[in-house]
Formats: sequence, C-alpha cells, structure tokens
Amino acid sequence: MSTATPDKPKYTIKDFASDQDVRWCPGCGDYSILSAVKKVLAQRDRPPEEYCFISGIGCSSRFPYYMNTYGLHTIHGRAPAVATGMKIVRPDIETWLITGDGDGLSIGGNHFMHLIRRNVNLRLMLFNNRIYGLTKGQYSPTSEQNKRTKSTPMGSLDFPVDPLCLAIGAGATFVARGVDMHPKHLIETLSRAADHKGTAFVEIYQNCNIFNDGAFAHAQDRKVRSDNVIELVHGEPMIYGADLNRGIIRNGDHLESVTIGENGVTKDDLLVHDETCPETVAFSLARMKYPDMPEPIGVIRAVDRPCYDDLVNEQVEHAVETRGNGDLQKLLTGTETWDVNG
Amino acid sequence: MSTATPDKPKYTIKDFASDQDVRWCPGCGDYSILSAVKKVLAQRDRPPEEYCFISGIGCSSRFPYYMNTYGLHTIHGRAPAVATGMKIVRPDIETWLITGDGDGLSIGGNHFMHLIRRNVNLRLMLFNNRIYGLTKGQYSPTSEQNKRTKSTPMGSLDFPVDPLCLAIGAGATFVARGVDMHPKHLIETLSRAADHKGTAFVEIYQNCNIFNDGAFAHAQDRKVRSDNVIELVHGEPMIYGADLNRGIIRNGDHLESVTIGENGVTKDDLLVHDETCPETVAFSLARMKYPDMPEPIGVIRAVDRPCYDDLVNEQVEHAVETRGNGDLQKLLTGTETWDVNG
Amino acid sequence: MSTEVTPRRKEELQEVTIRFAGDSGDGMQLTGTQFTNTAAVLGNDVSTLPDFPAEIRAPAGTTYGVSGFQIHFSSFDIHTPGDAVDALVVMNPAALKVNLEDLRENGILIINEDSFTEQNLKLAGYAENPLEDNSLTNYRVFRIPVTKATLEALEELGMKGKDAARSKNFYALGVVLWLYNRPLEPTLDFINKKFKNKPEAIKANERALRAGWYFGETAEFFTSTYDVPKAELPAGQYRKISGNEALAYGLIAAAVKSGKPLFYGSYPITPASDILHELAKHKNFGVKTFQAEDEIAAVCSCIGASFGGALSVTGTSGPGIALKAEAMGLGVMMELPFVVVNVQRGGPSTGLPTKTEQSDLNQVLYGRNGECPMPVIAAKSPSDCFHAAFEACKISMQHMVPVVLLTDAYLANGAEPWNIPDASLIPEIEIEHPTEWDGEFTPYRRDERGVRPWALPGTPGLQHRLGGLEKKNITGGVNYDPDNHELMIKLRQEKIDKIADEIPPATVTGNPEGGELLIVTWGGPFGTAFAATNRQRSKGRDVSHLHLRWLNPMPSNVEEILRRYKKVIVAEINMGQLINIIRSKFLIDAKPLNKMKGRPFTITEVEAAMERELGIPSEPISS
Amino acid sequence: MSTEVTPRRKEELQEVTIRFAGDSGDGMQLTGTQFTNTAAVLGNDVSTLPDFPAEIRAPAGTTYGVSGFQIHFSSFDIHTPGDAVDALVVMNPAALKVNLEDLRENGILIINEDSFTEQNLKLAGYAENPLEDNSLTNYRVFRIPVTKATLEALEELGMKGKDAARSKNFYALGVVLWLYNRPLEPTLDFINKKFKNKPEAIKANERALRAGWYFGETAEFFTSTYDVPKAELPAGQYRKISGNEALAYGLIAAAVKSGKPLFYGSYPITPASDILHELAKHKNFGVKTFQAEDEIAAVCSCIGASFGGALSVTGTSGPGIALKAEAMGLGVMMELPFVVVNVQRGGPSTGLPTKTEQSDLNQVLYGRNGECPMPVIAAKSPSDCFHAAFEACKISMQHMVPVVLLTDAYLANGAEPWNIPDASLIPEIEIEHPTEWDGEFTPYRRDERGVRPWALPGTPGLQHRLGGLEKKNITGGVNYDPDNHELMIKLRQEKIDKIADEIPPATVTGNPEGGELLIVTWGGPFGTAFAATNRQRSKGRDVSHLHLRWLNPMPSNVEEILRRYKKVIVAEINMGQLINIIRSKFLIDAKPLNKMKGRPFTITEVEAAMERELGIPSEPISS
Ligand SMILES: Cc1ncc(C[n+]2csc(CCOP(=O)(O)OP(=O)(O)O)c2C)c(N)n1
Ligand SMILES: Cc1ncc(C[n+]2csc(CCOP(=O)(O)OP(=O)(O)O)c2C)c(N)n1
Ligand code: SF4
Ligand code: SF4
Ligand SMILES: [Mg+2]
Ligand SMILES: [Mg+2]
Repeated sequence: MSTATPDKPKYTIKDFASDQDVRWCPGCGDYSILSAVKKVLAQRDRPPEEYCFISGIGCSSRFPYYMNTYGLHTIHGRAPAVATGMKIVRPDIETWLITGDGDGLSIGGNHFMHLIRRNVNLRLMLFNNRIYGLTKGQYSPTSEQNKRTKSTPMGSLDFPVDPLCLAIGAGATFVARGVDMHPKHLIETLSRAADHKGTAFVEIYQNCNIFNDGAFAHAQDRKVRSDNVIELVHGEPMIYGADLNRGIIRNGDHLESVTIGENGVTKDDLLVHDETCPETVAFSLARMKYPDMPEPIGVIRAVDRPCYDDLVNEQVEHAVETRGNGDLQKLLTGTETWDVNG
Repeated sequence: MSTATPDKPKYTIKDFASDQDVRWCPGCGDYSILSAVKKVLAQRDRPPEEYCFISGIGCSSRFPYYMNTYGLHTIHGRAPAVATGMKIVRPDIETWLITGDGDGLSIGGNHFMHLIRRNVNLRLMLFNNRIYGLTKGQYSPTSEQNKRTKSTPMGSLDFPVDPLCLAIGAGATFVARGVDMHPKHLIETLSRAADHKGTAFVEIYQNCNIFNDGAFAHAQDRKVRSDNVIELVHGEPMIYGADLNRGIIRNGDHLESVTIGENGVTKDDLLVHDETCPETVAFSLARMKYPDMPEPIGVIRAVDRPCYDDLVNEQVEHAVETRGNGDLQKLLTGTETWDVNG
Repeated sequence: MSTEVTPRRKEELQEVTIRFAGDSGDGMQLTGTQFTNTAAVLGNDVSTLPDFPAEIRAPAGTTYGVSGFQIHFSSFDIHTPGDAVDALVVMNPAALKVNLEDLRENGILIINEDSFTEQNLKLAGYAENPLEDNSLTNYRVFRIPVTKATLEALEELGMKGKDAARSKNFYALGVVLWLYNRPLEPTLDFINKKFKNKPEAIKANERALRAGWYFGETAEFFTSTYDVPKAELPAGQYRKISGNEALAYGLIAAAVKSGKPLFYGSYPITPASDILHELAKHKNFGVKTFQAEDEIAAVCSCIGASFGGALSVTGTSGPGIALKAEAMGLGVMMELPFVVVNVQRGGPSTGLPTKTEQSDLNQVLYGRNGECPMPVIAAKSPSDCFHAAFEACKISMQHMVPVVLLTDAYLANGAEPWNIPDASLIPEIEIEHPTEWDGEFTPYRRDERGVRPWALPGTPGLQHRLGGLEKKNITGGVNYDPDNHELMIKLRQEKIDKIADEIPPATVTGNPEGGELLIVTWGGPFGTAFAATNRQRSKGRDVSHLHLRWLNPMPSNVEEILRRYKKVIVAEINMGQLINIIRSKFLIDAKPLNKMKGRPFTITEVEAAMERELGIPSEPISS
Repeated sequence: MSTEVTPRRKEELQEVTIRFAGDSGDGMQLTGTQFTNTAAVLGNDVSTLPDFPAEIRAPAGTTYGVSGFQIHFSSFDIHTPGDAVDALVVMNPAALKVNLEDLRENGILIINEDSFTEQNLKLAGYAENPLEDNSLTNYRVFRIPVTKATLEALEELGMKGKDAARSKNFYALGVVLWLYNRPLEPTLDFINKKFKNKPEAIKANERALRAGWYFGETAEFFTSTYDVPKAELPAGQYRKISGNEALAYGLIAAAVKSGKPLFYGSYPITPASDILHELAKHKNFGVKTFQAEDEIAAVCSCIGASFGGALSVTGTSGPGIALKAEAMGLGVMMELPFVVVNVQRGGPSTGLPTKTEQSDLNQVLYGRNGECPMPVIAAKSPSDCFHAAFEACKISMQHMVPVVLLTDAYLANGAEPWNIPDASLIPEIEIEHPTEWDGEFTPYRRDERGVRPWALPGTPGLQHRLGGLEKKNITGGVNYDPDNHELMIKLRQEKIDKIADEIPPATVTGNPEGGELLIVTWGGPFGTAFAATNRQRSKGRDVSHLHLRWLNPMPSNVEEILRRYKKVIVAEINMGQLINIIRSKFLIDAKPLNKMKGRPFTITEVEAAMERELGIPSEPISS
C-alpha cells in the first residue's frame, strides 16, 4: 500500500501534459487537481500510453483533453459504463475516471453505484463543487438545501446526497476525500488511490469560483481548515485542530468530537483510524459534517475484494482451460445434424 | 404513528380489487403481497379513487392492474420519476410505487436514490426476488455473487447491492422490510408505511417460484425463520429465535448476536430498538445478513423530514402570498417598454 | 394395448403446417420444437413460428396465457412458417378460441377433450361448449382424452395427478408424430438427454409419447396418415438454427475471423435476451459478456471496449434502442466501431413484447440528435442472421463506424434448416491498428474510404483523446469553427455512402430485366415475398422481387432496378417506413403493403396485394 | 475634456448591423444587449444574434474564448440579425481574428488597440500584428486605446488595474452609442438598477460610458455619425423579447388560459436552461418547476403530472430528446397530454452546444420505437415562441397527445421587439375532465376527433390504469390481439391527422396563385427567407415563400400550394430533413438549400440560391 516512488523518476510532469490549452476559468479549482494528478503520475513507473482518462460532461469532464494519455470525453453521466467496457477488455490499461457532482450523482448516479459495487479496477475522481458549472450555475445533488441558484431562485428543496455515504452504501472498497487547495495532501491521497486494486473513489472538494465561490471555504481556507477537517491516517489516532488538541471518540452508537484535556479526555481515548474498518464504521466517519463535526479527509476505508475486470477474465481463462479454445467449426455444427446428399 | 383502523371499516378488500384477471404464475409470492396491500387499504378511511399505484416494468410491476384505484404501469425503471411528477401536482393523491429488484435497482437505481433523498410523500415497495422474472431468469443487482442464471452460466460476478443500505445511504426517512409469506407482519409493516409522511421504503422478500425458488427460504420457511430474522419493534429489545433466547448487542463499533444466558448475557444487555436512531445505526442494522446474523424485518428507521411535494407547494404559496397571484398582462408587459404610434 | 391394427391409407403431401397450442405451462414450445427437429432430421425443409404471451406463466385456462408453436415442413424449399394451418392441436378451450381462425377449412383439429370443463370454457370466454354446439363442423375434429389417457399410461409408474398430467404434451406429440409418419427416436433421444438426472421424468415422458403413438395406431380414429417426402435441399450437412442462435454464431465467427476478442454488453429484453444467453455459453472463444445495469450502460460499455480494441456489440429491442440513441451518436462522432443489434418487437412503447414487427427502421436511421448517419443492415431469415451479423461486424470495424443490425421477433425465435458452413472457408476480416505515425498522431486523418485509424491504448506515441464535441478535421481537437463543422458532417456522411462500394449489388428474383410489378422487401418478409413471387410467376404473372439487406447505404444499383418496373410495392410489417425513403430518394410512386398485427405476412396476403396491383381479380381466399 | 467640438456630418441609414466581440469576460453580451435596448426603445426594429463559446470563461485572449453579439437595427420591418456586419467592435486580437471575415468591405472596424500585445497576438494565432501589416486596408479602421482611456477615466475614483479595466465595455458602448446617435439614458438607468448595491460599480461604469461618448464627440476621429430613423411598426406597446423568454411566457399564458397549473420538469442543458430559469421566477402563477436528476426523469415527471391533471412541459435540447424518446413513446401510448420542447443546437452528439441548428426534425418525428406519431410545431421567430408554445399546449391538452415544440439556439437567444399582446384577448383553452360516466369507465372511448377522456385521480368511479402495453380499443385493458393492435395504431395516427382540421391553412408570401419558384422553410429560417423573397420580388422575380409552423400534421393545403410552383426549394439548417418528407409525401422534386455551420442563413445566401434556381447569374457577393 505504499506509493511507488522510484529512486529516479522515469517520467516528468511534462510527459503527462497534452498540447491543448486548458480552458477552465482562471482561478478554477480544477487547475490544482490537474496539476496534482500529473504529479502523481510523474512519480510512478507507468508510461503515458498505458493510461486512459475517461470523463462525462461538465467543466471537470474536460480533464482528459489536458492529459497526454489516451482519453475519452464521453456523454453526460455515462463515463462509468464506458470505463467498465474498457477495463473488461483492457485490464492492462490504467484507467482514471473523472466526473462532477452533476455528472456523477445526478444523471450518472446509477452507473456510479454499479461501477462501485462491481469494483472495477480504476480510480474514480469526483470533482465536487456543489454546482453545475458548465451549464452556468444550477444547483446540484450535493448542493445544500435552500440553495438559491438560477434554477432555484426561492431556494433548492432536495436533501443533498453525500458522495462518500453513497459509495459506502454501494459497497466501495476504497473511499477517500481530498481538497483542491490542499495539494500535498491531495497528491498523497491520489497516490493511494492509484495503488488500490479495485474502484478507488476519491471525492475532491473543488472550488467553482464563478458560480459557487467559497462553497468549501471551511476546508480550503488555511486559517480555519485545521479546525474543520480531520486528516485520517491509518493506525493513528483521530486528532485534529490548529492546536492538535481535538479528536474523535466513540460514544455508544455515535461518534463525538472532544477536546483533549477537557473532561479528562486524553489522546489515548481517541479512536485510532483503521482503513480496513467495516463499512458501518466508514459510514459513520463519512457522516461527520461541518459545522457539527470535522470532516474527514484522506483515506477513509481501503479493503480488498476481487475486482470485476479480473473476474471476467478469469471466467474466460477458466472456460478455455476446461473446454479448450473455442472451435468455430464445432460451434457451427452443433450436436444435432443430418446430411442431405445432393 | 398508529394504524388508522376505524371502528367499522368503510371499505372492504373487494373495493380495492380491479376486474382484471391476475396474470402472475401460480404460486408466485406477488399474490400474497397483493392481498396484503388490499387488506391494508381496506383498513383505512380513504376511498379507492384517492389512490394511485405506479409501477415500472417487471412481473411485480403488473401490480397496478389488479387494484381498483388509479394506476400507471410505466416503463422500466422510471416509476419514481413518474410518481414524483404526480405527487408534485397532486399531493392529495395517496401514491404507492411498486418496483422490482431489477426495475428499481438496476435500470432505475438513480431515480430510486433521488426519490428517496427528495423524500417524496409516497410508499415505495420493492419486490425483491433476486432475479429478473419477466425476462425469464437473469440475475439481478440483488442476486448473490456466483449465481448461475441464463445470462451467467458460469456464475454472476457483481457484488450484490443491499436495498436497505442504499436507501439509508440516500437519506431515507422510512426504511422497513417484510416477507411475502409472513402476511400478518407484512400487513403491519405496510400499514406503518402507509402512515408515514415522506418516502416510506419497504423491501419485500418475494419468492419467484419459477426462476429463483427458495431464494428467501431462510426468512419464509416457518420452521427456520424465527432463527434467521429478527422482528424489530420500537422500544423493545432486539430479541429473536424460536425460543426467544437470542438477541443483538453492540460491541464497540459493531453489532453482535448473542444468546441470553450464555456468557452472562441477560435480556437487559440487548439493544433496544429505536426507530428514530441515526442513519449510522440503521445502516448497521441493515448490514446484518443471514447466515452470520439474523436479518431485521419490520420498521428499521422512521424519522420526520419535510417532504418534497409539500416544499414545492409551500414555495408556490409563499410566492403567491408575497407577490400576489400572477398577473398575465403584467408578465407580458415586463418592465421596459416603448410605444409605437401607428 | 395390443389390439388388431387396421391398415390406413397413407397420403403423400408436399407441405404441411401444424400448430400446437395450449397453456403457457403445457409445454407447447417444446412439443413444437421436437416435431420440427424430427421433420428436419428426416430431410424436410422446415420453418417455424413460436408465439407466446408476455406473461411468464399466466393463470391456466385464460386466452392471454395461450402459447403456440407453428411448424411448416415440406418436400421443397420453403421460406415461411406457413399460411393457413393444416392441423391444429389444442390442449384447452382457450387455445381453441385463440387459434381456430387460422385453421383452414376441413383442416385437422385435434382436441384434448378432458380440458373442456365448465371452468375452462368460462375462462376462455365460451358461452357454449364448442364441442357440442356444432360450431366445428367445418373441420375434421378428433377429440382425444389426452389428460386421462396420459394419466392411465403413467398409472403403472405410480405417478398421479399433476405430476403425471405434465407429460400430456408428449402424448399429444406421439399422436401427431404417428399421424405424419415421423419416427419416435429423435424425441426419445431428446427425453433421455434432457432429463438425464430425472429418471422418473424419462420414464413418464417416454411412456406418454409411446401411448400417444399407439393411440393413433390402435384407435379406429384417423382414416389416413400423411407423409411429406424429403426436400431437395443442396447437398451438405444440415442443422436447425434459430435467428438468435445464428446471430450469436455470426458474432463469434466475426471475432474468430478478425482475431479480436468479442465483447457483448447488453441488458436483458425480450426478444433479444437469448443472444446474451447464447454468447455467455461460449467464453472459451474469448467472448466476454457483460450484463449491464441498463441499455445506456450496455452501449456505453461498447464504446469503451471498442476504444480498447475489442469487437464490441450490444443487443436489445426497440425500447432499448430508444435509450441507446444518445450514446450511438457519441459513437458516430468518435468514429469507433461497434454493432447495435435490434431484435424488433411490437411497438410503440412496451407494446407487444413477444410479437414481431418491423417498425424500428425509422428509429435506427433517424432517432438521434443532429446529422448522425449510421449504416443499417437487416437479416432476411433465421439463418441469414449469421451472415448479417458477420457482415455488420466486418463493415463496422473496417469502416470505423457503429452499425445497426436489425432482426425481429419472428426471425429471432423462428428456426429453419441450415447448411452448415465450412468454417475454414469463411474469409478473414482484416483489421489494422497503427503502431507508429509520421509526426504528431492525427486520429481524424482519413484514408481513401474516409476511414480514420483505430489506434489502441497502450501504443506508445499514439495517445489521443476522443469526445462528443465537434472535432477539427484531421487532428480531432475540439473545434467550433463553422466551416469545419459543415465539412465534418459531410465527411461522416461520405464515409457511410462509400460503404456502398463494398456491399454486393442488389439482385432481383423473377425478371431482372424489368416488367410489370416489383415487390420490395427488407428483413423478415423476404421469405414470404419470395414465395409469393414464385407462385405468381408460376401463374404466369410478371412479378419480380427485390430484397434489400443493406438499408443504409443502399446498394448502388437500387434506383436503376426500381425504374425498370411499371409498378412497385413495398411490403413491410409497419405502417410504411422503407417506402418513404424510396419515394423521397427516387421520386417513385411506390405503393405500400402494410400489416401491423404482430405476425408475419402470409403468402396469400402478399399474392393478393400483387394481384390487386396487377389489376387481377383475386381468387376468394379460402378460410 | 471640454474641448471644441467639430460638427460632424450625420448620415441617415435605413439599417445597420453591428457586432461587438471580445473575450468571454469582456462583457460583450451585456454591451450588445444594452445597445439593442436603446435602439428598440428609440423605435427601431431590431434583431439580435448572440454567439458565445461552450466554455464558461475560457482563458483570456484565445480564439475559442471569443464571445460576440450582433445586432441588426433598422427603420423598417426586419426579420434577421443581419448578413454582413457594418461595424465591428473588437476588444482583442482573438476577436478580430474570429470576426473579421463577416465585416463588409469598407465597414467600420473599432479596435481596442491596447489589447494588441505580443502575448495576445500570439494567443490569437497572429504571426504579425494586423494593425501594422496593412491587412486591414479594406476597412475603415478606428484604433482606440479603450483600456487606457477607461483607466484614465476612472483614476479620479481611485480605481485602478483589473477592477477599473472591467468597465471598458461601457467605454466602447459609449463610443458606439455616440457614433449612431443613440442616447445614454437607457444605459445609465440600466447601470443604476443592475448595480444598485454596488455604488462603486455604478460610478465606474457611468464614467466609462460617458468617457467613451465624449471621446467620440471630441476626438477628430470619426468624420460622420449615423442615424437610423424609427421603424414603421404597427402601433402598440412594445418590449424586447428573446425566444426563451417568449416561450416561457407562452407556457404561462396557456396555463392561465386553461385554468391549469403549469408543471415544468427539466434537466439543465444549453441552450434550453433559460426556460427553466425564467419559469422558476414565476411561482406566483402556480408554476411548479422541477429540476430532475436527468432528462428521462424530467419527461417521466411530466407523464405523472399530466395524469394528475397539470399542464405538463419538459424542455431540453437534442441530446436530451434522445434520452426522452422511450418515455415520449409511453406518452403516445397512454395518450396523455404534455409538451416536449427541443431548443435545437449543433449536433450530432455533444456537437456544438452553443450554436444553432435545425437537425432534430427527424429525431422528433421518428426517434421512437414502433409506430409512434407525435404532433410537431416549430416556432419561426423569437416572439413566435410565445404563440407556438401556447398552441402546443392547447393542442396537446385538447387532443390528449404529447406534442413536440421545436425552437433553436438562434431563436432562443436572439431577441426582437414584441408588440405586447393584450392578455384579455388571448382565447381561453377549454379542457374537460369527466366526472361521471355511463356504466363502466372506458378510458379509450374516443370522441369524433379521436380523443379519449382525461379523467383525473380523485374522481370517484373513474379509476383506471394506463400502461405501455398495447391496449384494447375502448376499454384500455392490456391486449395482444392482432387486429386490435393494427386498429389501435391506426386510431393513434388518425387522431393526429385530424389535428390538421384545427390548425390554420398555410399561407404564402409573394404570389399565392403560383409561379416560378417557391421557397419552403420551417423554424428559424423564416425571417431570412421572408426577407430574401421580398428582396427578390422587388427585383421583379417570381419568387414566393411558404413557411410551415406545424410539421406534423401539416396544414391540409400544403400539397395544393406546392403544386402551384414550377420549382421548390426547401431551406434548412441541416442536411435536408423536411425536404425528404415533402418529396416522399408529394413526389415533388424539391431542391435542398442546406447550411451546417452553427449559424442562420444570411439573406444573401438565400437570394443566391433563389437566383441559381431561377437560372439568373448572381451578382458577385460583396463580403
Ligand atoms: C444529456 C445531457 N444533459 C444535459 C447536459 C448539460 N450539462 C452539461 S454539464 C452539466 C452539469 C455539469 O455539472 P457537474 O457534473 O457538476 O460538472 P461541473 O461543470 O460542475 O464540473 C449539464 C447539466 C448535457 N451535456 N447532456
Ligand atoms: C427499457 C427496457 N429494458 C428492458 C426491458 C426488459 N425487462 C422487462 S422486466 C425486466 C426485469 C424485471 O426484473 P424485476 O424488476 O426484478 O421484476 P420481476 O419480474 O422480477 O418482478 C427487464 C429487464 C424493458 N421492458 N424495457
Ligand atoms: S464554471 Fe466553475 S467549475 Fe467551471 S471552469 Fe469555471 S470556475 Fe471551474
Ligand atoms: S416469473 Fe417469478 S416473479 Fe414472475 S410471476 Fe412467475 S413466479 Fe412471479
Ligand atoms: Mg459540479
Ligand atoms: Mg425481480
């Protein structure tokens, strides 16, 4: 599970940059994610031609154009299905899937869920800006209730979905969260996703400075973020805060935020993060929401389960092993025949 | 939250039966569900014309034809969207949505999720037979891994989804489970669903005796079911077993099944079911799976949250209150005009 | 049971159409299939038409629960499952009610009289018992106590009631096999294989079958038996094949011959699901089947698999095509190869899921946003599904374009004898993937056929991105330039038009030089129109037949052919779709022959239309 | 700033086309809109064409980030946003690069010279600075240091750098308003309203605007100014209206006039989203807007809302229509009323999301499984979107059928003056819902127009179930009977055909009696063809114009009209879709005029096509 950093990197960031001009709005959080992804790939051993970036439609989904890899910019919401087809026939191609909160959770919510339950071996990055960027600012499934947008001048009514909870509910084997403006941590998290075998889901808080500026200020702003997010580290106690004096404990059936030193709480009382925790625990962590609780970032859960593309290929191999390579003539002839003599 | 049973029932089961011949296979679990639903409605005060049954496509989705109510047999997977439109304009019509494991979770998974997060005020019954009945026996999203079906002669590969977990992950306000062959309990559960304001989700274990006979034998078979399912009752300890000597306790971050009398466990140690528990607890309950754990039936969680159809209508009312009834001439005229004199 | 046997007259017939009909649970599909196999193995030409309800097993005795299976077998080359039925076997009153109208006058009507109970009569909607009200006098009625006789036959086995009654279809089959002088052996073999783990069932079914046969032989009931001599088919080894089977084999053959793995992404839907089921059996050919969460995911998975380099196919029926439309457009824009199979059924909407129709031609040609052309090929017979599938795959991969393959419920479920092809003689499908490139890779540089390169992930230096936004000619970059857009639309169209250079020219049955009347067909009606044309010609009428397999592009000689005939009829199982294209393209006043009854044309209907058009007063159609 | 002012010559023009172009962030849409409003309020006829990139705010300086706004204003009745541009205002090199080809010879070219930095030139792809290489000698070039001048003007306010530079569009607007003798007041009012919570911005923009105006007045730069007199429009109160606004109002009007609540279920997509945005503002009309999770849910929500008794509408663009196809088919089968709006954009696939096209006619007519006819109406101008929407709602509810309403990006975003209708004169839409029934309720019993009853949930005794399976005539029960299926298909078609009785007959501009040449249009090209026809007629040419608003059914006199002309041209912003219908239906050898560039026809192009068809050698087109 350690990041594969060769002594002397084989590739540079430039090897992964395409010649296309980047067309996002100046100041968009997508830029820093793009840069983080290129850095992650440059740290690894794999040549650009062995990657494929697949996306749907949205500002975020323009991503593949900017990578000097194979890529598909598909249709709205359907990238998971495209990627599944790709991986089934080409398990050797390292596939990254880029989606947005609208693309992945509104129109594409079903493919998102089925991809995850199948555990197709790819990295799934959801750029969550809590808004529809490309269509100029309607609310999205992750928008907070009562959000006033172009399509909801009196406030939105839908209860927001939580991408992590949905993913966990669908049986995800890898669930993580990063923040666009926190590049070092984001790079670490994406590196971990890159190492995971199976669907590695990473929600990334992304600022849309045009239509939803500051939506994640609590997690982005250096001044406040340490009080609002908690960096989960496997095997380490769940500790956070500017002064590293706050932490999480379990109180019966729910999690609580406490201050070390208050009410006799010591560091030893804090929960220790275990990435291999049951889904039920991961679900509780994912439910921690600002402002009531600090929001977890980093790898929330990572477990092993056979991935779909491998299983498909194993069945084919098994069929060949047990029944021999298909013989076309035998197939066409079948078992019941008769002869006609001319 | 109590079932509305008038002293003298206004309606009989017959009032809710349409004149259509029922076209399910003899022995299908759908029959007992149909009968349970009619019983539930007959216990209530509402006349047949104030109900609407809406379904997708599948054996289960033929349901509306058999009810002497308004009804729509729509297209595969889309009933939640149809019902949402209906409820927004007709909050007065008591709507029941019928779906199957394929209809609701395969093609219709996204609408299912969005319906639930919006908390549209209707009853959502998912007939889970872990198979595609109408198309003659392919595996479904709830089929166990390695299931051999027509489309998967070497065994299915997808990890099954759990309808309850998905619903909870999507923010459901009412989550319950019933069993076709356990009519008394099913009727109680459906009555509770009928009383709920918001999306009341009920998964029903349903036997498809033609293509997946016995899929839920552990929960249906009178001989074994009390050892395999646990009837959750609000305010009561979580107790089960033929001898009522088994129960559920919390052990740190997970739930455990214990035997009363063993290792010093007493009835008082058992968890007491609280329908208003946080989602995280409901999620843990829903994760209890046969054969490791007893599977919960009855109402797992029921909480209040404003429902979508009410909110939409409140916005309209608020707009009328604050801005007066729309004046067409004013609208057409707008604010910037000029005159042309002929 | 060993009584004296009266020798019967044995009549020789050239063709016979039999229909078995009963409850969904009565095993009529199996009975029909067994009779078909027996006739085929005996050397008859055969053609079949199964007909079953959309419900899995509707409650016994209802008319909507009736399941039927028609078989046409003959001593000559036939192409249709038969018009009027010569012999109808009905297992209950509902089956009689639904099927009687198709039995010809004086036809044989075999009835399981045990099932004519008051309740069943009521369920079937009979006010009076038709066995007693003289309403069947136009037919040769044979009332047999099938259920009782079966029960008696199985009594010795200690079987009783429901279990025993289940074998009654074999009893009926035995009677009919005897009546038509077909041997029992193929069915006995079948029973032994099918129930190999249920010795009880083997015994029961065998006994029932033989009991039926003996009944025919023994009872002084039938005055003659019938024989249909072997057909004069081209020499070769034959098997029976249904359209869906043939289609699946065609895909596998294309995979083998192109050296590509076959990827089939699909979502179950009647009547296409059996393609998925069939392909899933053949993983040892490297076939990967993917049951997607819906039709959109299915076609999208093909786009991914195609980009990855597989022969990619998705199959569905009309409602599924509607859902795939957006992604098919993406395939057109990306210029990636994959095949979309549409096994058409009755529409609109959910329509008639188990019945046949040809009403999706418009949909597959026009049902996408923007100018979005796709090649379309339609199979003309069950066995042609093999060839059409093979061709669709070939054109798709060689021309880098998604292709639609149309069949329908009638072709998919119908079966016919198939002269088994020699696998080694099936030509290879040549596919190239560039491995290097002069300078910067340009994914939209075209060759002389207008085809762009199929570069695969993993190839160093050929990294490129495809998308649904309009792309710049040659480089493939996103581009909004007005002139480029028009150019790209034309290039995409031209690429498809040029496929016409590679498909065989259309040929005419009858008089290719021209004449009075040309009947044009596509898809399933091929056989009927072909037979009708031959019959009319044998009556001396100047009628010819043009069948189109490729609907887009059409063979380049179609206009030329059409102009050689004074009159043109276009026969379709829809309200007139191909005809609009012909009229609009060639400004020819073609006349429609349409039928929208969930059933194929009968030869009689087509002949009548021809005669109408020729101005010949039709003979009255008997029954 | 108060220097002597040289009096200028004031030329009177009858029409002028101006285009403002700059970076997406330069505020060109706002500038253009303000100029338009000013001209409109002054009494000119106006027509506009915004043109912006698919990216929200592409990086500054790039050609693909250029945003443009064209306005055509005149002293007479116009119907198009203008052909060649008379005056082009460019804020940077990229805008020059992209737009110059549309400027007419000797046209006015106003350039913000400050932006012609080396970097910007490179970004725009200029090897040499066009300001210095004599490439602009064909135009009247006015180089103005817009950025610098704006900064100077705002210096006193203490504003600097980026913040101040943001006002430069108002400076440019000031210059152009002066040049065309338009007053500042409307813009000053606008600034005060728009920025009412930002006093800083009010001051800055006001100053920039005035500075631009003074620059024109002061600098010895322009030798003349121009005036365009009022247009002779019919008397009345006018406002400016865009297609999407008009469409939204049309829906609300239909709701008010039918006494139905309006339900709008939609998923955002360019260029249709603004309809949702507009309707969401008017909840006090009882309007309920539902932003669905996707297009399928959007149309399905309409089916539910329609069954519930609302006026139900869903709006989208081409890719969304593809997704709605299956549910539209369900609507046809259920015979429930709702309207599907398609604001067409460039296709196929994602295509050109912000550009206009008419390429979805085939899709809306044919893009569904089975025989699945739907009425289709297309708006012909921005303000006609109001009337077309109203009519679509009326026909849908009165005939119990889903109806498609087509517009396109050009109509949706374009604007024109609108003679505000008197709301009280808009006719009521009569709708009936049965409340009782003689005997068992029969949801598919039809009236003389073939229309079935719209019975609403909650009505005692009228409980019924609708579904997508074929239904029995009259009772509506599920039915698989062959004859019933054919009958139902015909009844569904007939119902739509009969709508022709209720739509106005088609009328011809030019010579309705017949003649040499008829140009046929539908949708957006109406205005261009109308203008071209008038111009050709004024040159003495025998040209007439037929515009079709209802595409299905067509008005009953279309064939009659078509046959009166020797030649017929069908002009469409696609590869030829309506023309196929006309050729197939009437066997008339109509000729296509097509354009697929994401832009409307120009009058010049249409005139040239007419002359070609008439055999008249065209005058050379002066760009
Ligand atoms: C079928 C279809 N429906 C709608 C659209 C319009 N559309 C494009 S992107 C988008 C939403 C984008 O939101 P999100 O996925 O959050 O991406 P972001 O732009 O915020 O990165 C929508 C609705 C489309 N392109 N295709
Ligand atoms: C668009 C579309 N795709 C596929 C189908 C075929 N189909 C009908 S029902 C069904 C699945 C039914 O399974 P489920 O929802 O579990 O219902 P059940 O029959 O088991 O009650 C499918 C795939 C269809 N009718 N429409
Ligand atoms: S609109 Fe928002 S999300 Fe899209 S590119 Fe601009 S800033 Fe980024
Ligand atoms: S196939 Fe299964 S689910 Fe469908 S009606 Fe028959 S028993 Fe019930
Ligand atoms: Mg977003
Ligand atoms: Mg099921």
